[in-house]
Amino acid sequence: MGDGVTATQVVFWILAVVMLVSALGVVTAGNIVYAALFFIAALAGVAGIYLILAVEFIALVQLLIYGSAVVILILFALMLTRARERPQALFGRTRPLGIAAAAGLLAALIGGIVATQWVTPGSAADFQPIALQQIGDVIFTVWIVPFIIVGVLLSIALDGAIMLASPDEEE
Amino acid sequence: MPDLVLGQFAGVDMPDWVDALLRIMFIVALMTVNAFALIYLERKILARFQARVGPTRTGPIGTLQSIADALKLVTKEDVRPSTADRWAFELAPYIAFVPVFLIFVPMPFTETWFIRDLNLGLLYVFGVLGLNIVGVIMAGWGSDNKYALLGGVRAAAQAISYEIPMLLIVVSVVMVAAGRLATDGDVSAAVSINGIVADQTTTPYILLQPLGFVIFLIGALAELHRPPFDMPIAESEVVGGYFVEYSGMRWGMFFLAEYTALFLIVLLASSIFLGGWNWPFGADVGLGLQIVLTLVKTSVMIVLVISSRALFPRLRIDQLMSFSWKVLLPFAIVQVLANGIIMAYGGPDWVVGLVSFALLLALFGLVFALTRTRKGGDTTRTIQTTPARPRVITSPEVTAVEAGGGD
Amino acid sequence: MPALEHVLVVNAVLFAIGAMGVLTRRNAVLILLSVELMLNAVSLNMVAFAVYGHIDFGNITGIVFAFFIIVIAAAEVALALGIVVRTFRNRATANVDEVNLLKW
Amino acid sequence: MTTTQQTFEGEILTEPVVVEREFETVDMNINVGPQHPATHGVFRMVLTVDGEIVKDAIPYIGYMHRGGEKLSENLDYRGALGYQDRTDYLAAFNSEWVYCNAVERLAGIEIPERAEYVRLILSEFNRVLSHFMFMGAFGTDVGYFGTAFTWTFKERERIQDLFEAVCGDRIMYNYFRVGGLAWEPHESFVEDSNWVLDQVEVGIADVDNLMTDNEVFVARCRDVGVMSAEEAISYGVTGPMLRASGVPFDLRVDEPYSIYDRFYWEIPIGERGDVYDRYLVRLEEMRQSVSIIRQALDQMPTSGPIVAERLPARLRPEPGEIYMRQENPRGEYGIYMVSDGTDKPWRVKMRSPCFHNLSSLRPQVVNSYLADAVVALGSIDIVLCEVDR
Repeated sequence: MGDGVTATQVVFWILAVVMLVSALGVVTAGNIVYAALFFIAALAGVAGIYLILAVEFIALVQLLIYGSAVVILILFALMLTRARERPQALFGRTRPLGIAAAAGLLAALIGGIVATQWVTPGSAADFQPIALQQIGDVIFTVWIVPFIIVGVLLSIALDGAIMLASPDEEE
Repeated sequence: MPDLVLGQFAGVDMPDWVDALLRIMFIVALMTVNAFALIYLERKILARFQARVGPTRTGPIGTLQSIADALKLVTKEDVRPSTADRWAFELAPYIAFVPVFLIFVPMPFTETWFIRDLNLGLLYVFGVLGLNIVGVIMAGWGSDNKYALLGGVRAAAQAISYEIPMLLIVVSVVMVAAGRLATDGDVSAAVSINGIVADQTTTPYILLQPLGFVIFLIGALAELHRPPFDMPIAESEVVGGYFVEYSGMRWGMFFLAEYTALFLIVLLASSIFLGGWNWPFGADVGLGLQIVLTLVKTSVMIVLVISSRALFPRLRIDQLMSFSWKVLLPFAIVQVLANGIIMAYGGPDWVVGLVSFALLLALFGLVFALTRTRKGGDTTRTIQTTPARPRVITSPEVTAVEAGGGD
Repeated sequence: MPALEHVLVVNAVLFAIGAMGVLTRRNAVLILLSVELMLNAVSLNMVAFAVYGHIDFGNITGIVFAFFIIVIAAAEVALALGIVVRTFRNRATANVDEVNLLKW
Repeated sequence: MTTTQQTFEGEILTEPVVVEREFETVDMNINVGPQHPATHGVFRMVLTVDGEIVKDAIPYIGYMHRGGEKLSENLDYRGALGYQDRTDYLAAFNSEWVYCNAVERLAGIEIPERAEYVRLILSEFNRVLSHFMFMGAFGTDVGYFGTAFTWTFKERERIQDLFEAVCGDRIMYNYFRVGGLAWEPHESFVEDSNWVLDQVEVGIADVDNLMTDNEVFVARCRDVGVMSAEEAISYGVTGPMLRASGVPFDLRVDEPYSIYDRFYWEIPIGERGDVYDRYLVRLEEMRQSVSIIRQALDQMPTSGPIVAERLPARLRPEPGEIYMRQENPRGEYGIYMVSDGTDKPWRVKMRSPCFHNLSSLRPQVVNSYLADAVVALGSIDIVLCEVDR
């Protein structure tokens, strides 16, 4: 992609900042719908980073599956928030504690990342996009059993969701 | 004419960024012209159906009507309801519009004309199109209008329901393409739209997947909010749906998105089912005829979609949902399974086509049977008549009362 | 290509933000969103390792992992929302700290 | 958690509407009208919806109230005729006719036969016109994007052209007079009528082909707004709605007025009393009206007076009262009139069919889908000027 190393990095950082700001929006927004909308922006940012990493397949699956899932989420948020006239308190009492814990976690993670001596990957010239066919080969040979299990899990989850959400007959 | 190689827009060498800019301008120009043309076409076609003549005053036989409309929209005041949610309301048109704009990228107009030939073109189209609905929900929720909210919720439910059968059908098409390409070509082209089109030199996939074509068309009608699936914008129920509070250019953005999506989804359908730029009898027809073929196939389907607006009333939201989940989805799943089984056992193409056709007949039969039972009998006319029985009875007579009776 | 460390740092921040959401929010839907953020950070990490590891080791398991995570996340959303709706019906609240009885 | 819905005053329900509030999605109040595209005029109803399900509907009327009854009482017997055009403006001839008949019976005026025929022909034409209007508006309610509307308006236009040729006006005709007609219909009245009838028959077939067998149309109309015969009678519903519920009640037959006993036609009756039956009944009624008009055109005397002789300059009927009712396109249109011997009626009361038909809206709408509510309202075929008077 052209003379792209630095350009790609610039785009990466822009996407990262957008994504992180949106993620912050998700956890701090005072309105469930706003949080869901921010979440979509965060998702799009993640998908963009997938694209930077040249895994288009995962990026598109991310948009396709998460996109629909989040739309449903928004619908539920609408249903649940409209149920009340009074504004809801969206934060628990343990908010400062939670923020502190999250900050500690972040410090620990970044410390770990910085402290680790990463194996330097090959040069960018060696980099090859991963084709869909490769992913398919791996999924359907090495990971076929987990794949089937995921399929069964999905069916069960679907049934469970229908059962949970369906109205009771006798109530 | 955009070419595949970056930095060579229309065959002329240039820096990458100029090339990218030119491609974007190409999309914008195409989109605008397309929207103008489609609006005019829709008005004229509907007028024909409805015993009218349509626009006649602006320009020769009204051809400049869309431009006049656009001018009006641009100069119109942009009103935002005072109780509307500011950000959601103002951003919604763009969020609804940008995904549609992005779908242009992998669309093949001829063998070598497209913005970019994406390897995962089909997946890309659906992945991006799904985001369109976010803008619609934002508009519905942000307008702080009950009609808009209902319209937005309806649109979301509808889009999600009809995306699934459509995606399954796309999967079945990709399966067919991969099966065919595995013998004489590169399998990885099976998810690329241009790869699929290139494979249809002699056999348009509508012959191999007739059920797929029908389900895709129905799903497209639903995605595009076209009758009989236009509940989100139902005039007589929710007044106009999610964009009821919009005016001026923001409203225009929704319409631009709608007509662009109409063109693109139909172009997609004609690419993966009707063979896109291919002449169906295998001859290589050259660049000029290829674009004519693409546009002719697309136009025929556009007329089909537009005419549905004149000929069908609107379904109810629960009927729409149950049609998607109880009829289309099972049939799409069966189609995928059938393709898989046939291809796993090395069945030839014509078996795939035949099975799909049988499934299509089953679908029609089922729908026919369902609606007939609903009507309760084999005829819709359960009206009886009783012969009028002229009989003479005393007509109302004047009854005398005391003058000025009452108070 | 951005350096691996940079991707990892961004992911760590995303993960921490998600954790913060889980710990501070009380609405079940919002907690679900935060969990999804954390899942995203994890799958992004997997993909990053796979992409960089692929150059040297030729192993793309991480991408498969990310794929599985996304698919399961969809199921999780459906199921979690089912539970939220159920709770909402019985308790008329979507706040997790108000659902504090083991029976009703 | 169940709460009994507050019923508004004067409401008589067979059973109280119980709203199940199991899942606490809040019921939205949706205001449909008076400027909503689906309300056919200035009708307003407040729908309480739970998602897409209508839980309650409260209709509001009166936006078009002009006091037509009181105005008529302050005018000469003849002068009030114009107000009749302005009640049911889609069937103005029929309404004029009821008023004229009422005054004539009250004053004991016999009108010449030719005038009777012209009145009957024009009124039946007006019935066809009104039902065409229904088909168009109903098609729009069900979701045709204007096709039904333009197709039916094409036919309606032809009939209106005929009316214009006869009386010079297209909507507010004011052509009937107490004692006959205002003037002789134009010379080619019979030929024109026959030509219009030919066109209209094609138009009816067109509408039939467009809508009746359309699967989506049937899916939308079948079993929506069902009303049993008992319910219909208890709500005072008349006209095509009543007949759609299976009651063969048609004032033209059951209480023959004018010269209806000279023709043969059939009364269409529905089986289920749903919206689709109402549509079918009206469609068939249009055909029957065409048949009646054809018979009348054949029988009509070619010449003769059109106004009764020796009409007094000012009508002063003997003190008395009369209730004259006739079958309008929408049902039983009645005029109750009390004379105190002066030249103004002491009391005029209009019994408008739409008002009574509209009262049956709520039970049809409650617990149905929002979209069905719109269709059910459309199937009543209200004219708000007539409801509010």
